[in-house]
Amino acid sequence: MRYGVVVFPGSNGDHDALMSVERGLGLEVVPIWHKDTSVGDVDALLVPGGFSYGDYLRAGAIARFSPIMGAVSEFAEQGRPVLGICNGFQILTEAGLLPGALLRNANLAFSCKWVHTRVETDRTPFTRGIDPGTVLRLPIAHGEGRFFAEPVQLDALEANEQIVFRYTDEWGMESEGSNPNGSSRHIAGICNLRGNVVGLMPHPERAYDALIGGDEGLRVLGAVVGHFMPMAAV
Amino acid sequence: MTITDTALREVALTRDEYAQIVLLLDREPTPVELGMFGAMWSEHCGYKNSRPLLTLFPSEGARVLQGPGENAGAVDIGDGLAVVFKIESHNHPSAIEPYEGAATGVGGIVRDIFTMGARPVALLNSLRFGPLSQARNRYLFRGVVGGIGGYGNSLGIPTVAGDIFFDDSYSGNPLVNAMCVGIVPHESIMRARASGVGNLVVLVGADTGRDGIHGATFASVENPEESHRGVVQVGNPFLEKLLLEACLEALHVDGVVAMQDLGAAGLTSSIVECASKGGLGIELDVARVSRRETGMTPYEVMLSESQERMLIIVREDGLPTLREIFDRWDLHSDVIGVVTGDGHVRVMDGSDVAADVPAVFFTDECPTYVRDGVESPAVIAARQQNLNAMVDVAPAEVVPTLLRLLGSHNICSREPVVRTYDHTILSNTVVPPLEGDAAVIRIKDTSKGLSVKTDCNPRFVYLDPFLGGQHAVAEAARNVSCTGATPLALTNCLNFGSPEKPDGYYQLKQAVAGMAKAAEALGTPIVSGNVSLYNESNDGPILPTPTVGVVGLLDDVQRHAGMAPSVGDVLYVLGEQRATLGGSEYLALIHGLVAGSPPGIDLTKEALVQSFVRDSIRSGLVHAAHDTSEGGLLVALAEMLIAARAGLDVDLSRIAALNDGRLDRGLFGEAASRVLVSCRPEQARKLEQAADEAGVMAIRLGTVSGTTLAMTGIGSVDLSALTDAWRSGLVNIEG
Amino acid sequence: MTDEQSTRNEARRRTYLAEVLVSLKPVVNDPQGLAIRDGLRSLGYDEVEAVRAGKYIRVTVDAESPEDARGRVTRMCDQLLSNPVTETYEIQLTPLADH
Amino acid sequence: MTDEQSTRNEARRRTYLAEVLVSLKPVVNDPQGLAIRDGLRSLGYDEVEAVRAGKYIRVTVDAESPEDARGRVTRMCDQLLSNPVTETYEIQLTPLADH
Ligand SMILES: Nc1ncnc2c1ncn2[C@@H]1O[C@H](COP(=O)(O)OP(=O)(O)O)[C@@H](O)[C@H]1O
Ligand SMILES: [Mg+2]
Repeated sequence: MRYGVVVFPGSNGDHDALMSVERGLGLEVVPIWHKDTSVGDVDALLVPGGFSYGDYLRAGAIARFSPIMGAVSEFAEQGRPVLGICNGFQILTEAGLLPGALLRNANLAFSCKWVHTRVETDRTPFTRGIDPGTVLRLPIAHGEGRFFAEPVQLDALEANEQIVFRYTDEWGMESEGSNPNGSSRHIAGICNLRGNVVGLMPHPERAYDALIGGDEGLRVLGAVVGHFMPMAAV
Repeated sequence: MTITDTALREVALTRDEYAQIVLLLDREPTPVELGMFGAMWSEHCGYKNSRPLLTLFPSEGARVLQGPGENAGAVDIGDGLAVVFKIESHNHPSAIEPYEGAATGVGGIVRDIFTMGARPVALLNSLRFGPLSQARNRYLFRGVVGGIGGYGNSLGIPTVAGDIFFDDSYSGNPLVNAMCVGIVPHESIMRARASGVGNLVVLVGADTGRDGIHGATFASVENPEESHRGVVQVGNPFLEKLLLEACLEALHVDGVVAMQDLGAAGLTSSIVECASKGGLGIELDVARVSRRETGMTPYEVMLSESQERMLIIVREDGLPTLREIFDRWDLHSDVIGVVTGDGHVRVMDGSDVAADVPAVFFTDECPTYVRDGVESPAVIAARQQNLNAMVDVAPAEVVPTLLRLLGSHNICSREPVVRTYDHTILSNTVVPPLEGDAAVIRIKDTSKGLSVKTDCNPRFVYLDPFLGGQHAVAEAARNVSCTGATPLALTNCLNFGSPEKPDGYYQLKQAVAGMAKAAEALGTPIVSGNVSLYNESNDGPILPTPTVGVVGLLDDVQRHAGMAPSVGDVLYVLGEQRATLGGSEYLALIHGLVAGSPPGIDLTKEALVQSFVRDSIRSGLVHAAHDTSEGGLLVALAEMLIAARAGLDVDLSRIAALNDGRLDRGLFGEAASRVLVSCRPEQARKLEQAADEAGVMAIRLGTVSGTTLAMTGIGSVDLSALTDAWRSGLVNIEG
Repeated sequence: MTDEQSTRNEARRRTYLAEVLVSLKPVVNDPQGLAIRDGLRSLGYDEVEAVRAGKYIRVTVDAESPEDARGRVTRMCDQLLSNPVTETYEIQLTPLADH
Repeated sequence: MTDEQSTRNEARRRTYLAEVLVSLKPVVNDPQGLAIRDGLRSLGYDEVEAVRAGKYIRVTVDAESPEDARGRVTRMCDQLLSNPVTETYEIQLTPLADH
């Protein structure tokens, strides 16, 4: 299988995304330029982190209108796997491919540290094969990661099994102090109704090697391989 | 001569200097020329006071590929790669507008690195503020930290190390020094030397506005708040990111012969540097410069310090490819001029000549001043103060004193600052900030790693500039050695008060001499640097602060050390066992004194201890190391235990005995050449033997275990109390 | 369009300043507003009851009439300048110089 | 102050909404405004001539009179809400409910 990484002006997580897929997973991966109008021949899309268009106005607000976004939406509508990380998550919410919004962290400060996130569902291509309840240690690095949706919508997200990751402590508990940005209901990542589009604030693509602090991000990035397995088997 | 004093003050030139300009030109300068001379002959660009002193620095070495004189230094790290690095100040702009001042400081140093063709891989920052008890200092602190993070995070370059220090003298005159480290294959190193008559001069990046006009001169006068107040520069990290990517591509275009960023003194400085380094001339037309504002004069265009701009010199046949790259990144590329053979910098405004001056007049003819320095009697008196007369700390006071030191702003955890800096981006960070004495990053596609740190204890420099200069170099290098890396080379930023005052000049001269001596002794050439003088406010000059940045190399990045021992490890203190209270944090915090002679430093011993620590880390004997700096042995020990989340039973009587029986000196006194290390218990004998063979004194402190620090005959304290004290220092800096 | 018509249209064209005020919806937490409120109170402004922080965007547009200008800026707000999930907006229009 | 006086004063007290519009000074570089302008133009809004980005802060204060309210908010602006080095501000005042 082959990953595509969408590169916007101001993206800065593209390097890590490419490296983690290529070196961490040993999979093929290609960058996709924001001015292109086709995603080309790829099986999964990764929208990386960074400060697309400087994050001016609102994170992701300007990037969602890039020429490539039409193709990204189409890819998503076909039910194919799309993963938005950090700024990529913000872009996907701005584009309406994911519900809710990401607001300034509750403490108003950028925050870079390793956190724990609990996998809530294995129904998405990026959590396939990971037992719900599994705790992954991943870094965060953002200033606008407070997930917001109105209470009714949050209830719907829960009911529809759209919450994919929650911030917890290392034992998987949503304890006081384990929510790094004030997100509603500790939400770290969600998916669309269909489950093929996933967004999360933590950075699996920066956790692909024990030497740099951890490799548990590979489980998220690699889960999608299993997604294609049945096809490969046919 | 018709020139008025006001006109001269505007460009910060003296009447003598003006006379010299007239003599050189054999006529009066035009207004644009005068502005250009003012900028180029400022301390900031021309190094009028520091140039003669800087020749003292050793700048050569087997690995040095590029020493001072280019945008940054370059050092060979094997595998065909070079590390490119430099530190630079943005003190004056940060005093006016802390967020933007610090942000544009980061932007400027990053441009210096990619101008050399290197991809930036790490940022560091060295900060100095007045006490946070004052609202203005809190405002500056928050703004500066915000700006550093804001710009660096957005660019996607990890901020991995630095240092922060507080002292009254920085109230109203904070120091913001930013360092950037990049990596480049040898053959891609780019220089800022114009070549090829007829080649085109292309300006790329941001539009030019009236930002920061007179920034260079403004950095060279006292009390900037009251004198020149140019328009505050606002940085655009988004644009810089595009510029960075586009320039690193442009580098490979056949026909690109030079790159030069636009920093202080904007277009003026870039054009002059490129022309004079290449021994050629440049003719440019200001009318071709894209503007952000209407009605700008040639003077304003030539002196604008608008950020995120770059000058590229390219052969005509390379232009289309170059343009294609910048178009793809949505950046404009304006051909503004051409390289000429007459050695003149000629500024046209359409068909009018606004300036026409041989480039070397701006550079080689810049006057230099060698002054007489005299040490301040007050400093001599402070240094000579007899500290032996002081009452020793009572055993019962040791724990409360330790807790106070751990919570003091100069010692406490930098976590609240470091959290706001992205240190994980680029997926190279092996030892992140707070987890080691210096940061370690890996170099992808090799087995190697780099270790980086900035340091300077300004109190030592104040009390004894020659000794303090040596300490700055030794401490920075020691921190790097504590990760297992071999210090390769240095960069430095000389932050001082006015050199026109005899005691200020004395400090500068002596500190430079001390740094040179230590750099020589430790085999670490100084390959780049920056000078920031006139750091004075109404309350007087800052403490002299020659910040040193060190880059070290790990051949095998897997074999590195952090500062956290494991439970069960045996702790040792290595090297110098006699400490000094002079200039210590203990003396300042507990006794309110900045006095005494700073610790002596035996550079041979320093080199020995550092190499022993490195070797022991490489051989796997030592797996955690931490040098003892502000707060002395006990603070360093506590910091290691906090990192280990474990306690220790220790008998410190031998330490006290080695310090004439004084507890204060033994536990809180400071020393060079002293490092705490930990090793597995089964290797303890081996480490002791190795130390013995190397001639390094090693005192066994005990085994890491439990949750209290228990000191025989002194008392004990819970790890949680130590941790809380250390963690709380910079939390909740409000108002 | 004839030349005459185009001249007439041109004559009516003007530049307008649209001041766009973007606010967070009441249901959205506003830590920044709270921080400003606390900051003001700690400076002694006890009379401050509440603070909400939003964005102020000045857009200078070329349009045929005030209605045209408002229509255009409204579309800009819906499309880009505000996020309907979390924000509301208000537009204040002022005609500037004639063309 | 007698009780009666204090009651009279109380009676005059009101809550005011001060809408503070903070702008960057015209000569200060505004990367955010430039990015929004370019964003709008790339969406086809060629009629956009310029965009400047600023802050919109809604402060609800308790004051004795409109003048009193304006005076207080002006001081807040000078002290905290705006940065005199780079910004200017404007205050729009609306009386809210009586006390
Ligand atoms: N401004 C800063 N930015 C990033 N890291 C910092 C900064 N200041 C300190 N640090 C980090 O905090 C740790 C402790 O630094 P410091 O107190 O300077 O140590 P030492 O006293 O050993 O020199 C180091 O890892 C250092 O790199
Ligand atoms: Mg250290």
